[in-house]
Amino acid sequence: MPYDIKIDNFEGPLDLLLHLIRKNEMDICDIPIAEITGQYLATIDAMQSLNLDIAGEFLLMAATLVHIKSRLLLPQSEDDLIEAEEEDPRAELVRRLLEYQKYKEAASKLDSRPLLCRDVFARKFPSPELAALEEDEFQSVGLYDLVEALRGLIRNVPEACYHDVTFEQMSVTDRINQILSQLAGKENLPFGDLFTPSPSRHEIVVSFLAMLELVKLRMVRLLQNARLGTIWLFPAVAEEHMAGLDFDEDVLGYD
Amino acid sequence: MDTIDLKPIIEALIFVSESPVKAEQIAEALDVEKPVVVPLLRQLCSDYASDSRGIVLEETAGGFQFRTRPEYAEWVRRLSRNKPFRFSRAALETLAIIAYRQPIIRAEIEYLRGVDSGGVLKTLLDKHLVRILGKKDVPGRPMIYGTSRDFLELFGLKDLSGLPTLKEFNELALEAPPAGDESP
Amino acid sequence: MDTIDLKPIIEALIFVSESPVKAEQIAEALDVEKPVVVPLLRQLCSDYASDSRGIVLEETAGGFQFRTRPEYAEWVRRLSRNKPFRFSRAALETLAIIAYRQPIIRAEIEYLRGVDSGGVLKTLLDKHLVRILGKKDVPGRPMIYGTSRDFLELFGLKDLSGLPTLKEFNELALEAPPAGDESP
Repeated sequence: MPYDIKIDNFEGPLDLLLHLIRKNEMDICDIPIAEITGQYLATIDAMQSLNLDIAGEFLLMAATLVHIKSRLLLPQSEDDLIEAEEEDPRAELVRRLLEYQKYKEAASKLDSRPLLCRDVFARKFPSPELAALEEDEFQSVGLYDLVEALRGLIRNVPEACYHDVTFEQMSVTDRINQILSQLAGKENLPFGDLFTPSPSRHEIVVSFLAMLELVKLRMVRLLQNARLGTIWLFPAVAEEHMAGLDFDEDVLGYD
Repeated sequence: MDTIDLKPIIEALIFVSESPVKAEQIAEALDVEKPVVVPLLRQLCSDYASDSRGIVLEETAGGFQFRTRPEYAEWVRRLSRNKPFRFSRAALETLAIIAYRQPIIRAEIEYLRGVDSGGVLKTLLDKHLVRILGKKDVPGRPMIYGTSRDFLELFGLKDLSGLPTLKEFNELALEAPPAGDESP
Repeated sequence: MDTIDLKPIIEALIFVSESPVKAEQIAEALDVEKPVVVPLLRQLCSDYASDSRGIVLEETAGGFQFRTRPEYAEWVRRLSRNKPFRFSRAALETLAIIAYRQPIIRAEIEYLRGVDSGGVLKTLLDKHLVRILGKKDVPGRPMIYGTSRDFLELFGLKDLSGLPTLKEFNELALEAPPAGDESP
């Protein structure tokens, strides 16, 4: 092997580049591009031969390095010579490396602080004195909590499966019509039955919106006997009325 | 190890324990015999017994536990009463539904949550996070709810379009969580 | 009321609280002005600063909280049989970037780290260390992120100004990333 390569867990291409620069004691502002490109590509090869998953970002950086290298090798045209101000092809990369190095260092400084629950401990439980006063209360609230609360309402839907990358983009309107036909002739339907065995996130969200829309239009009633229990759909309109209805995008205001 | 150093460690151990700690447990954690620990516990008790302290070390239920001095119970209650409003799950859920589905009537909120939401709605109205937009033109003329200006202020939003969508979250969630993260 | 009596009450109030207590909250509970409380809080801090104590009174996340002395972490873990948690490097890097560059959008984080950061962001949001500040007024309306109060509390920071100074590795003028950076 031409290079002595130790495969660490690199956080990304910038992390790997910084590692190589440090190992070779290179000047970060004057990187020998040919040398670093060789080592970078060799490391990626080694990672691949170890069957490590190479993220796309690593390959993109490889392409960038090769591109910079080729630009440096090209003879400079007269125009370039006149325009001596032209930026070094490495400049952008150097800036990113310096910036990344700064935050990497800041991260390790943060990690060296006495962390709560790791190095220092506080009373993180209701004191007996106050136990009776605070029950069923939420820690703090932010926008994220709000969305999570909404997500919580659909969380009992089976976890989505992502193996199928090419899922069908279905519209809310399509879904409403599908749900109505699924409901036709039934007394009720569990929410979970609206889905294929391994639904995509998109399908879940669209179905949820469709369900809300049906509730808003008072065509369906949703009932649940316990929090996080099964949600049941009940047709709220007599069937003869439902059959004649057809929704289009304009009515609902969805794209 | 010098026994003089053990007292602050014992203090720390009792402080973080959720329930009263037995002398035996402390001895085991410190890898010493119980007779080493007991006199130190007595000393700690008397250190805290002074009137100038707000906390006492009490022997209760066979173990040791810090408690606030009983005389201060009223102050403790006053502090917890003055605490900023904290959301219950029910309140947060209801607020989320109203925020995302407004204008909305109570019956719709209750369909979605599957439980009676009158009480929570009242709390949210009292806290001025939710307001009445009007009455719906259907039999019974139910009230229509929406979020208020205070709601926007609380969440630091300029307007309702600043609310994150479920779609944006699902995009974040699509990524697998990073390996090896074990933070609390 | 004599101010001499207030110190132990303040001690009790801080002790009983689960999260850091602000001087304002204490003043309100005690029905006194904040300037009465502040010097007493300082005194309490120095009372606890002695080596012979296992607990310290720390100012963190804008309030005051009792914490065990860092030197005793190992003993506390032995008693509670807790394994020390470890942050993944991805989580730490992302947190550092958000802490120093907030308000920041995901694209900027990913430009700085050079890798997709959706999964880490989701984890940090789940752990309440990062919060959504709103949406940026640019096409696509991306969400803006910042650190939370829990972040300050976890890292024992009084406020964001307590963050360690960033070490500049070079005087090179750093240009803003293409995503349109507006951080301080």
